Amino acid sequence: MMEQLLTDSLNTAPITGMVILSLIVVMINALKKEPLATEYWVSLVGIVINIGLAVWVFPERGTAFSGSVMTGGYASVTAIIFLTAAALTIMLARVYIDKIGANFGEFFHLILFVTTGMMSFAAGLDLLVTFVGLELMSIPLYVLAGITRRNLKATEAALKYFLLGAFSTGFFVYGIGLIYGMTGTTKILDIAQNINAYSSEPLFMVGAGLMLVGFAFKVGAVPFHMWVPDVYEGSPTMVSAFMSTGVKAAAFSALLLVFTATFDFMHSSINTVVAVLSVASMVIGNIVALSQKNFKRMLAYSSIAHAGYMLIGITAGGGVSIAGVLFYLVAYMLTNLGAFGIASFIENSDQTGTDIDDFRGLYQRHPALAVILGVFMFSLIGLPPFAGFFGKYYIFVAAIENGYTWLTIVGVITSMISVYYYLRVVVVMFFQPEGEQVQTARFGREGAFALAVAAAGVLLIGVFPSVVLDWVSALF
Amino acid sequence: MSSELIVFLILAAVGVLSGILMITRPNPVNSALFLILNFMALAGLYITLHAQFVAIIQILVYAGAIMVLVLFVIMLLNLEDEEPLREQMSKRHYGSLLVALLALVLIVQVIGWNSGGTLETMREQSPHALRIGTVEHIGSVLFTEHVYPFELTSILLLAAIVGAIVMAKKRFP
Amino acid sequence: MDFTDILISLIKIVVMFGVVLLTVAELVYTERRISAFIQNRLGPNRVGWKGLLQPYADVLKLLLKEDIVPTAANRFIHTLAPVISIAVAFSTLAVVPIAGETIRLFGREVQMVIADVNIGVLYILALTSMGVYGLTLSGWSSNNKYSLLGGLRSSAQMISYELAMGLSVIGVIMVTGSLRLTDVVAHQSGWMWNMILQPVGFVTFVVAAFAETNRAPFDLPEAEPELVGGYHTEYSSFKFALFFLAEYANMITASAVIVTLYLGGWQVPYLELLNLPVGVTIALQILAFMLKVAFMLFVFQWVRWSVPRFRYDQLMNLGWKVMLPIALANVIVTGIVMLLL
Amino acid sequence: MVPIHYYLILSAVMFITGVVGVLTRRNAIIIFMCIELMLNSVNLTFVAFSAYLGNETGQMFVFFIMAVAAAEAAVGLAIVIALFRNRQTVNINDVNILRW
Repeated sequence: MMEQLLTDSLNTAPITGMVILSLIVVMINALKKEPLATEYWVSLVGIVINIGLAVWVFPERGTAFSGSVMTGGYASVTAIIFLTAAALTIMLARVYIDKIGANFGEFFHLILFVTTGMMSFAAGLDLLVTFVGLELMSIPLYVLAGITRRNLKATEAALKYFLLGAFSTGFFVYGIGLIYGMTGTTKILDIAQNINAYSSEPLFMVGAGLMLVGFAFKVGAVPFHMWVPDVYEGSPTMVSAFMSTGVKAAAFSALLLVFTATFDFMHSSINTVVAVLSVASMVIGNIVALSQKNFKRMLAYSSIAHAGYMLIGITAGGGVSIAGVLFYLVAYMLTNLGAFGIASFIENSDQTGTDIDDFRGLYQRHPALAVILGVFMFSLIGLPPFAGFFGKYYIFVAAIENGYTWLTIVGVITSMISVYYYLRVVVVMFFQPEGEQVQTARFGREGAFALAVAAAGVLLIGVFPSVVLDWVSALF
Repeated sequence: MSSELIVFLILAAVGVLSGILMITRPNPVNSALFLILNFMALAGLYITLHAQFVAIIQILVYAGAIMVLVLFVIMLLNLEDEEPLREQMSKRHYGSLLVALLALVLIVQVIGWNSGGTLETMREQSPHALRIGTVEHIGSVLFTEHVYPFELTSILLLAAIVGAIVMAKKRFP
Repeated sequence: MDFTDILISLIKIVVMFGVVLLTVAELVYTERRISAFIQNRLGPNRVGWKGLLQPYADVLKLLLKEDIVPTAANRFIHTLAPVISIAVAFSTLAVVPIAGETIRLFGREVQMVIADVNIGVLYILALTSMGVYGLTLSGWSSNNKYSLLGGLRSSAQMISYELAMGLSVIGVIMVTGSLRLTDVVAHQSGWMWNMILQPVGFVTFVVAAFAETNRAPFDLPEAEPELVGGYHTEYSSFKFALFFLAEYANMITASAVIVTLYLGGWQVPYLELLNLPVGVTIALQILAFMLKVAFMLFVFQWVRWSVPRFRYDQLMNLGWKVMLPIALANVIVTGIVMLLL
Repeated sequence: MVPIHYYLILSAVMFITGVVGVLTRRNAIIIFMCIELMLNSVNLTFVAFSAYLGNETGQMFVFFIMAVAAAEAAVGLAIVIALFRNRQTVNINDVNILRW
């Protein structure tokens, strides 16, 4: 019994490690008076160690804790994605949280808790674990969204995110309830074995649909997207960055695990629903983004659109598109963290100054930042040789192979629309004169390093896409 | 009608009525009280399903802790009545009501007239129902088969404590 | 469940009610006499022999007063609140066993407990957590700022101390291995009272019980120097009498629960060695139970008139920073000791 | 015996009551209570299935939902208090700096 527990804990080492790390950081914060440096360094080093652990347990493919969690393989890959996002977030946020007055240890605790939740969410083979992981991811995020408590926008964003998030949780668990009732189990693998028998049950399909609502809410797909712009705009910028990359990655990883990899809803009605969600997200996200004046809000609509692209991969199904979606997640994570990071550098201390007009003349003031942001914008459009191009490419290829050519066409057309608003940022940065109120970017050494890592990642993945693709394709 | 059915119908009526009253009362405290009544009715329903441990925990956690917290906050903020629902009804509200009614009809149809499916095999409670509701059985399963989500929940509660303090503490840097 | 069962349950309930009501009356009397003794006064000594009938005179006076409901009050909740308080106070006693042997009544073996449920400990905790509503709602419905403050204080206080209370009880459950109160008492035969096995848990439980019954030094919800009368400022006549009754009934309930969980309940050490007839055994057990409860009641009154009231922040600090960690540590230590033994 | 359909329909009715409440009410705390009602109706579904299937996983799930609801209550009410300190209101119609 004890040996079994120990083996299982070792096989799920990244998650166990994150739990221990978050407890250590909470204790450090509780035991000492003045905040900052220690928590930051302990969190960062701990996350890096956990990335190492995730690589270490990669070969241990299987399940642990009586089939509740997945170990190794897919779980390791997703864990590395989330941990990288967390590490880059806290590095980019080092100076930022000081600027906006959220510089207390709890910021790091909450980021660590969220990361733990993401990893469990994406590795849960029992819907029970999926659910608890989802909540462990969401609840600290509600707080992070409003961590600058005296800022009106931030508290409003927190309230909206909380109310709508809890609302969607209700649908999610109701779906699980109906699935449990029809199958008598919550273990995903057991359900997957008899999936053909179950999918003729109307209540089972209703349950799956309700779960899909919960997932669609978390990834921010239309028509469950209404929280995304408000929350991304209102929350502290680096929190929005973490939401748009980490949370989206976690939700998509779990969606892949539950729906594509195991339930295999190919050619079922659920698939049509996902396709509709995907088209709606691409169209509405890209078109509304055209008229946005605020950079964060624009990125919010862009993230809705990108959720649409990734949903194409979910619709197509099969190993190729899973690899494509994972690739897309890595590319999008690096790009978007960088873009939000630059916005956080030039932001004012009262969390204003992220309008697109505030980027005017950035090239004159900080040429390096402007060039890097340009790289990110091109990657978001999906131009070669940047990472975003291959993300879209693999997903579109997988869709065409599975007979979803029309989805690909919609995807390409909406990508063309998106060129306008991404390029507008580039034009404003490079060709428009500075405004009267010049904001100096503040980022510090860690921020510069993290930004360099993100930019280098975007370029390297763009030039050598096969490295990442081989890595994720090895899973299937 | 069997006595079980009568008990069920009474509890169900209390549950539904208190739910409807909960969402229509303008005063938040009245709403909270009807919600507590609803929780009591649910606890009764759990007893009819032989889930005694769930029933008592329902009262202990929901009625005894969560709702006290909600009432505490309502009183602390000294919230006033919302304007009556009738006066603030807009098209959007009627729309949502319509959608909800439609969903209800759909669900009732799926559940009620879905003959031949798995549901048809569930005419009666399982003979195991009495055994699985006890504290002993639930405890042993919780700490063996479901130990992982259990430990994860403890982290979740810690995160919630940290989060609540961050948001609500008065003097904070 | 036939008619005889119902009849037996009814008899038990009626007897319990009668005993508790009588005890409450005399409890008020002893409280006043003890306070007088501690403060070097005489106390009530005119109505009846040594003033024993004083509480009845008081009740009569209360009932003859006018029942006032403030105009701005929420009439329904204002009436409901004292009813909740009293109902909770009485129904907790339903699971407390008062003797170990069974007696024959109408041809059945009757246990000396109203309802021997297998989750008795949880039942007590659940009802305790319900008790807070009486106070909170009375405070809110009176539409009076002092009442509201009293109600707010009571809800915060009772939630805070419920945690310590529940965690202390877990120690007892771990030692006993059952949630059934008859098992808890049966397990404490001889001198193996839980007070000796669980000394830390006993202390935290008693302190939490003081807070849960809103008795001094934790009587902040009705602290008269600051809040006029706290949550029952706007109550008069019969409703006030109900609150009064509920407070003392709560004391009796708390004492009975403490005795059951920690002081061996009806256990009289080594009674079984004497081979007494069943009737005498039962009588002795009930007597032992009542004496233990009476002792606890005396402790309640003794503390009230000896220890000054806490300040509100002290109360919260005590609850969260002292009681909760101690109770948690108690659970862990109990677990480790049980693992090693 | 009561067939399981009755329990399921009851829980669906209560769930939709909660949904309607969330969509129509404007007081943040009442919306939160409506969400609690939704979660509770889900609990009823789980317990009913658990009893009729003779399988304990459903009741297990209920405990986790309760723990999650408690955590949500703590965090949510803290957020409401923080908002109230800034705006002196919890009416979500008045909370409109960001477009809703």
